[in-house]
Amino acid sequence: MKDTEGYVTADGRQIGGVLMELRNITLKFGGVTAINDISFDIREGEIRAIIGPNGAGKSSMLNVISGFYTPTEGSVWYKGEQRPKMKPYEVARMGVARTFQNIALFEGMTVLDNVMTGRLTHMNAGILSQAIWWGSARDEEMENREKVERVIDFLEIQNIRKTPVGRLPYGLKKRVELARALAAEPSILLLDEPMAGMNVEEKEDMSRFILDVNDEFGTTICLIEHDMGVVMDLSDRVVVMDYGRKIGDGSPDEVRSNQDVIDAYLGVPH
Amino acid sequence: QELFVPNLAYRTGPFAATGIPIMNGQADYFTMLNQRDGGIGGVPVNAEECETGYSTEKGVECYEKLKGEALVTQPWSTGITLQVLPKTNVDEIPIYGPGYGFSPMADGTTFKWAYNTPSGYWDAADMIVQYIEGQEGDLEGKKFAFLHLDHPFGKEPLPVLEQLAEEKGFELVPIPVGLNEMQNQSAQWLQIRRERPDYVIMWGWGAMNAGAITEAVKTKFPMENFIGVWWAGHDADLNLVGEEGAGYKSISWSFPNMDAPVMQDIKEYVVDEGLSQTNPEEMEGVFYGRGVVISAILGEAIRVAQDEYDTAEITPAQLRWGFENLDFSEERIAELGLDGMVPPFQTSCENHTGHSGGWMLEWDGEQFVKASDLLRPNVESYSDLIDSSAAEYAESNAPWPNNEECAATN
Amino acid sequence: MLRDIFITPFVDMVEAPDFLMQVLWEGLVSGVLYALIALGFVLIFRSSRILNFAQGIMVVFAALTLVGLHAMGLPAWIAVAATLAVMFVLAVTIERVVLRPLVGQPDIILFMATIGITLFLIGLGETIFGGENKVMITGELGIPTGDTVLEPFGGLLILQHLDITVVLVAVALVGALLAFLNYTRMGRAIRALGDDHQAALSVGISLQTIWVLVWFIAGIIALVTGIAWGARAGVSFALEVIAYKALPVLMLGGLESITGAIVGGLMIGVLEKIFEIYWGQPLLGGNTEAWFAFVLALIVLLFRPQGLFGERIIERV
Amino acid sequence: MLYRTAGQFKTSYKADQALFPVRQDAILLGVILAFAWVIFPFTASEFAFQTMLIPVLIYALAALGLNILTGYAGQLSLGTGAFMGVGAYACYKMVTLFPWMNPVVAILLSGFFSAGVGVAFGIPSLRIKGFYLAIATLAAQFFLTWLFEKWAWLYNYNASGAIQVPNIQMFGIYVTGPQADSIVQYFLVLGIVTVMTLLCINLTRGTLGRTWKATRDMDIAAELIGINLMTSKLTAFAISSYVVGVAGALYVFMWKGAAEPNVFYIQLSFQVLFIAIIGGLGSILGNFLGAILIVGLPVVLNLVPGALGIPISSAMVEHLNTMIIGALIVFFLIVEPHGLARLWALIREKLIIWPFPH
Amino acid sequence: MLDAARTDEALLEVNNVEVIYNHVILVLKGVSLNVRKGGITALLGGNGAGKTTTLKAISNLLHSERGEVTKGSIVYKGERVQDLDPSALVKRGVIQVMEGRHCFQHLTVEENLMTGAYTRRDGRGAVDADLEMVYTYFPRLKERRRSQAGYTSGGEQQMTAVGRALMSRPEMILLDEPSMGLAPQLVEQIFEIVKSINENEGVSFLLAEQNTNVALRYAHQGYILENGRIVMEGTASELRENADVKEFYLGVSDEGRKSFRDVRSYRRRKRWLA
Ligand SMILES: Nc1ncnc2c1ncn2[C@@H]1O[C@H](COP(=O)(O)OP(=O)(O)OP(=O)(O)O)[C@@H](O)[C@H]1O
Ligand SMILES: Nc1ncnc2c1ncn2[C@@H]1O[C@H](COP(=O)(O)OP(=O)(O)OP(=O)(O)O)[C@@H](O)[C@H]1O
Ligand SMILES: [Mg+2]
Ligand SMILES: [Mg+2]
Repeated sequence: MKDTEGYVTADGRQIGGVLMELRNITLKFGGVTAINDISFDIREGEIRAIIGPNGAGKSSMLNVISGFYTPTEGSVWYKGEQRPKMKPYEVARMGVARTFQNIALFEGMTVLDNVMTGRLTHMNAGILSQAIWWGSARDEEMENREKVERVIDFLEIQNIRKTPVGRLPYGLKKRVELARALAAEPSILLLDEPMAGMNVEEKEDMSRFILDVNDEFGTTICLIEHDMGVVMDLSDRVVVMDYGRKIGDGSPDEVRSNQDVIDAYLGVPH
Repeated sequence: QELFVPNLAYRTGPFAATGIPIMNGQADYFTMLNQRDGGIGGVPVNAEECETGYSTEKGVECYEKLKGEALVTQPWSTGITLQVLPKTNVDEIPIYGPGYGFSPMADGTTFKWAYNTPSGYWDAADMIVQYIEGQEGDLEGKKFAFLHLDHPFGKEPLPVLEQLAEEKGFELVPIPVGLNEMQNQSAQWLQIRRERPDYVIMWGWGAMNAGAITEAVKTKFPMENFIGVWWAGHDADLNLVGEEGAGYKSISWSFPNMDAPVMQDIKEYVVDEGLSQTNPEEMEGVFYGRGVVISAILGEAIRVAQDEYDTAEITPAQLRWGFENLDFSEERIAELGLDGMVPPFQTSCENHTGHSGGWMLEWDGEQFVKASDLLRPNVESYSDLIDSSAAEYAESNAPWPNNEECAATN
Repeated sequence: MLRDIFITPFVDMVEAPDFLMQVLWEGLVSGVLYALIALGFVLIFRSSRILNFAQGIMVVFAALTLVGLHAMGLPAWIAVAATLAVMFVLAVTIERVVLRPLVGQPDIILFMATIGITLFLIGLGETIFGGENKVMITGELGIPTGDTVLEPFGGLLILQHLDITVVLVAVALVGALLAFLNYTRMGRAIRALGDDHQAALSVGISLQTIWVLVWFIAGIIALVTGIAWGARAGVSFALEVIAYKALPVLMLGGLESITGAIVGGLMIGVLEKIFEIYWGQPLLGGNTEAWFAFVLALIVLLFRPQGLFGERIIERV
Repeated sequence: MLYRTAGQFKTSYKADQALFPVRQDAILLGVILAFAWVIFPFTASEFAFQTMLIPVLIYALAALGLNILTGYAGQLSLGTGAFMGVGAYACYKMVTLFPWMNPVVAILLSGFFSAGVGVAFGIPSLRIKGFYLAIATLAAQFFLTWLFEKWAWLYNYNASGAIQVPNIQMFGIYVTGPQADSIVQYFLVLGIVTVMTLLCINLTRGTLGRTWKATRDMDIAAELIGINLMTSKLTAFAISSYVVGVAGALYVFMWKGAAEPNVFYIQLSFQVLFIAIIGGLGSILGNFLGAILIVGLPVVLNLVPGALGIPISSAMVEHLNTMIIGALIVFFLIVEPHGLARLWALIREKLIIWPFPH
Repeated sequence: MLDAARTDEALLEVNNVEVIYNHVILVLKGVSLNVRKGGITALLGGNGAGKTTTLKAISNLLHSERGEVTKGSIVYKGERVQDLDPSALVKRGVIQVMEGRHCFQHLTVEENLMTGAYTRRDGRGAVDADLEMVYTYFPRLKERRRSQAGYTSGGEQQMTAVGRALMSRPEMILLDEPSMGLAPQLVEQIFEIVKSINENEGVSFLLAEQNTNVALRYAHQGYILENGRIVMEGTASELRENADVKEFYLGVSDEGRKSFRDVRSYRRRKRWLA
């Protein structure tokens, strides 16, 4: 279904055209081949999942998308044109935000500051004006603070606004990380195991956030997750990787019934 | 009531090795005076020390702390001297920097409050060259390596040496030693070996001397052609190499003479009384003796001032006059019991150094012995230099008060 | 000008090969001496990511203790043993009083703490031993003095027996350390510790034992270094500045690597001498040794950010 | 109940981002400023000015500069001393080349030279990290001080080989050189330090500050969320070196009055690093607390035996001092590795919840 | 048959322990629990409940995080252990697998596993045997044995961490979130491994888990921890049946498991908080 006008999901959401496309990506580290000639696309407004056994190359794939790894072969296409070799921060400024598998928050800063960093790509007041805390810098600060506060409310972390993230428990850190990514108002959001280390209750919250983000802001989401329940319920389409190869791609149901996938990953059919 | 002459001592830090014997000598002399004749003019001397560890900041701290009561400032490090020097005109306390500090201080007209009696670095440079000339006759085409600490102190004599090189036609090769390389001078001595100089003149300080002397021995440089300034004439440094150092020379305006009455008195009244921190070996050394001489000069200045203003408790300003009217004649030296320990000299309003001259000391393997008669610097040859750099200093520190009364006398 | 830079120096080298050899030898020796100090740093850094600035003062302290004890009448070798005992006590105290409470703190904090230790030891040392310059008991320890004079190319090459000994000792020391780190259980534990205190604790590696051990070994190295340097220029607190010389050596070789320390030491020792003699003194007014090592290390790091033999810095997300 | 923050509600983000959201902090600061501007100057003795007030302020400023680089942007620097030197020499050249130049202006301008040098030596930080980066700054340290020795033009070829601060007037009052009064210099220093501190506070709490902290805490993540590490690090180097340079100029012009190259040796760098770390990396207040401890304390300690009339040689006092300072550094690191500032913060937290233990 | 393996004597007793971080943050407000010899005890609870803290309190890893046990006692085999240093505890057979895959980045996977055997004195042979055992449990590790742990995937690091603990042949393992970041069948696998070790070698487990589902299937005892307090305890089966546990931890309510798509944003308060 490589048409440009997209498709309609089971629950009737209209999915747009191809937003990002990965063509024949291969990624090698010395001997290891982390990704082996993989192609797939991500569409406007859809929730795309990547699953696969440990060490399959999922995180590496996200790193390729966000420009942290440059693929040994293959190309990344964004909004219809091929993306030149970019530094990660340039990619981020093009509207790609992400969270990390091993939480990568700025431990020394408060939750608020962490989320504010998400907005740095939108802030550009001059040093002087910042130094005297007047004019553009100050207004900018206020606007962005308001935007951030909206995200904070949205993720229900108001009460820890001023706590240094170093002190937060794992689960909350994950949420703060999501907040930071959302604050950037990305056009595509990459989530690496957002629900690892959470109990059902928290997973439910997290799912709710992801869904809301998706349909309130229409943000395209690409997530990696090991909890099949979550993946199957949330995602519109799923890519399955194993040993760096793509062994399946399609709607949850298609994937669920794909024999290779069952053997390599799911084990007992869910 | 007492005469308060504090000393900005440095018994700690990288230069402590040279500091300690001098400080002991200085302290013991005054203790001796207090013990023997109850001080000077009947008033006991308080020679309290304020430790600087040779650091400028501590030095200034001490200066500020003491300047209230102090009769004199003995800054000891060039750095401290340079910082305190401009303040003296305001605070009106004489600076006493025997044989160190800033050579142009000789010009009393400009440096009203500063004294570097009995001899300055430029004198030293001149005397060393004189001595060599005495040995070699003509210096034309000779080559001298000038091994010096890479630091204002080390560069001090350069102007005079360069001037002399001009006149006498010898070649001067300056070789700097970094403050952090003092321990390991192989590079410098390799250069010396390459340059093959006839003589090595050393402006060394602290750990640098030991380093240089050991390297000289290693590289088999003829010791008798190796001459240091007076701060490079410390027995302990030579003890490192002992016999192998025999022949090494150091110019000096002081000489340790254990037979001199003053030393006897110190032994009797201080050391034997257990009032001293020194030890017999150290006492026989050059630096201890020099400490004694330094205090003796200071004491004399006080006495002169007391006589002039006939009051026992003098003021800094009066002491200044005392410094300015020192007369270390042979007789006076004998009276003070300093026989053979310091050359005769005189200070005056415009001559704050005295240019006493000095002896070339030589290490004979166990100790330093006099290797020459009294050498006298011919100051005329660089008096212009003194005036010009003094003037330059005054000018860069304008407004700078000159000492008018002396300007009048000459 | 260009001529002085690109041609004259090499002409000089060729014209006086014996002198060049002397330069190389001197460079080699100082290189080894630098390496000795660096070794102390490496070991401790490996086990705890602490850049132990106190190594410099430990050298002075060890040397002074040795000389002091001997002056008190102990026979040379007994004095050595006693000094080692002192260094052990020092190691234990430091571990107990300083390191243990600071487990898991940021590198810079621990670095800072070692500077605190340095100050403390300076004060303590000066109180106990006083500031005078002491003579190292080279003869009593039976360290050969004197020299051998060779005449290569009809020139002159002086080899100090002392220097030769130092080189040999250093080589032996390095060999021993390498063996210790790579072929013992302790060795692995030490590396593990450096990576992750918490995890190391959780698998039952005892910081206490290992830290005392490495600090003690560092103490031994300090003593050797102290004897070597002391024999050259006497023992005084001025010796403490040599710690700075170790830093570029470390960075050049790689903070975790024994091999790096020795290779880095030699490189710096030799190159800085050559540069000083053939370029520094003629063209730059001399004393370039003050900075050459650092600039050299900097240039190398630009190409290998972890130093020549250092562990690759792992960057993952 | 001193520190009752409850009941102080913020109704706007503006209010929340005001310099001192908590009233008590503002009051406390007011008191401190009153002391600094009014009480001290009119009660302090010459000794106090020269050995405590002025140096503490200057060192605090230097530490502040370093803290921006090391504490906020996480780039370890051991070259502070040399950068201070650059500031000092630049200032010296300016006032001697252009005698008409207003000294304060000169001091502020001299910062730009050190900023330039700082950036130059900061470039390696794009590749080199952690302790390895220290080498870059060490190279700066040793190369620059060597240059101060060798490049006679810097000290106008004068015989002493050191720089001497000339007497310069401002509005008919001597502000530098031996003729200047300590109190005048104190007020000048205080003024400059106050303003600089204010600017730095703003920078560190704003966009730039966040960029730096992000770079410090996790540079990879920072880059992945859109921070350009190069600009982040280089601005840190530039601004830090600027502040340090100004501090250096003050150090010589408003305090020492003369300086040989070796006052800018690495010992100075460490001195400043002490202050920054003991005070607390990543804190502004810390620099002042640290300076008081590291600069002020030894002076006091020196006075103690005399004051108590303990018969103890000044050399011994010095030894003990060194030991005590060393021990104190370790002690404070153990009590609170994040420095005096954090210690204060903790006390504050306790005050807030006081009288309840948690 | 499970009950045959375990006795009712308590191997580890934690008596109303209180933990404070940085002198101000009170995290554990009197936690008491005990682990039966040869039993598998699950410690459940939401984020920030204090599971990790509890485990660290037991294995004495707190003080390097500036946290301290201010009240209560921890008794292992009748011996008060809270003042021992961690290594001493490991020697007594208690080892912790830390949350969030703390591997030795620069050591290879195999070296990492070997450090696990650091405190063992029973000879190379035995150790190698166990190494093989670990590899049979986690084939993936065997493939990556030569690569530096820092460069392995999240899951691979998790496996390394667990494997490392097994290498020390402990009597009791504190597992902090073993299933985190593991693929589904691996999760099952890990718990199978836990189970077999528990049965075959009689090793007791205290595991902090978010994945209540699996945890309660394998555990014998269970404790539920919520912001620093034990709010519920009992045998696994009891807990599985509890309505609240069902709703909040198992995600199944009376009308069976509901899809994550239609979770209600409003939910009734937990009874024990009421
Ligand atoms: N920088 C690197 N250097 C060397 N090997 C790497 C690097 N990054 C990843 N790998 C290898 O590539 C493979 C894929 O790693 P990746 O992190 O993408 O796995 P994953 O799919 O995220 O697994 P998990 O679900 O456990 O996180 C792994 O075997 C890993 O060891
Ligand atoms: N080093 C620390 N300093 C201050 N507070 C801390 C620290 N570590 C943890 N905390 C606090 O202790 C509480 C419990 O943390 P802990 O990690 O034990 O929870 P947890 O049950 O393990 O959560 P998770 O399941 O997310 O790991 C959290 O609220 C956290 O804020
Ligand atoms: Mg992954
Ligand atoms: Mg946890």
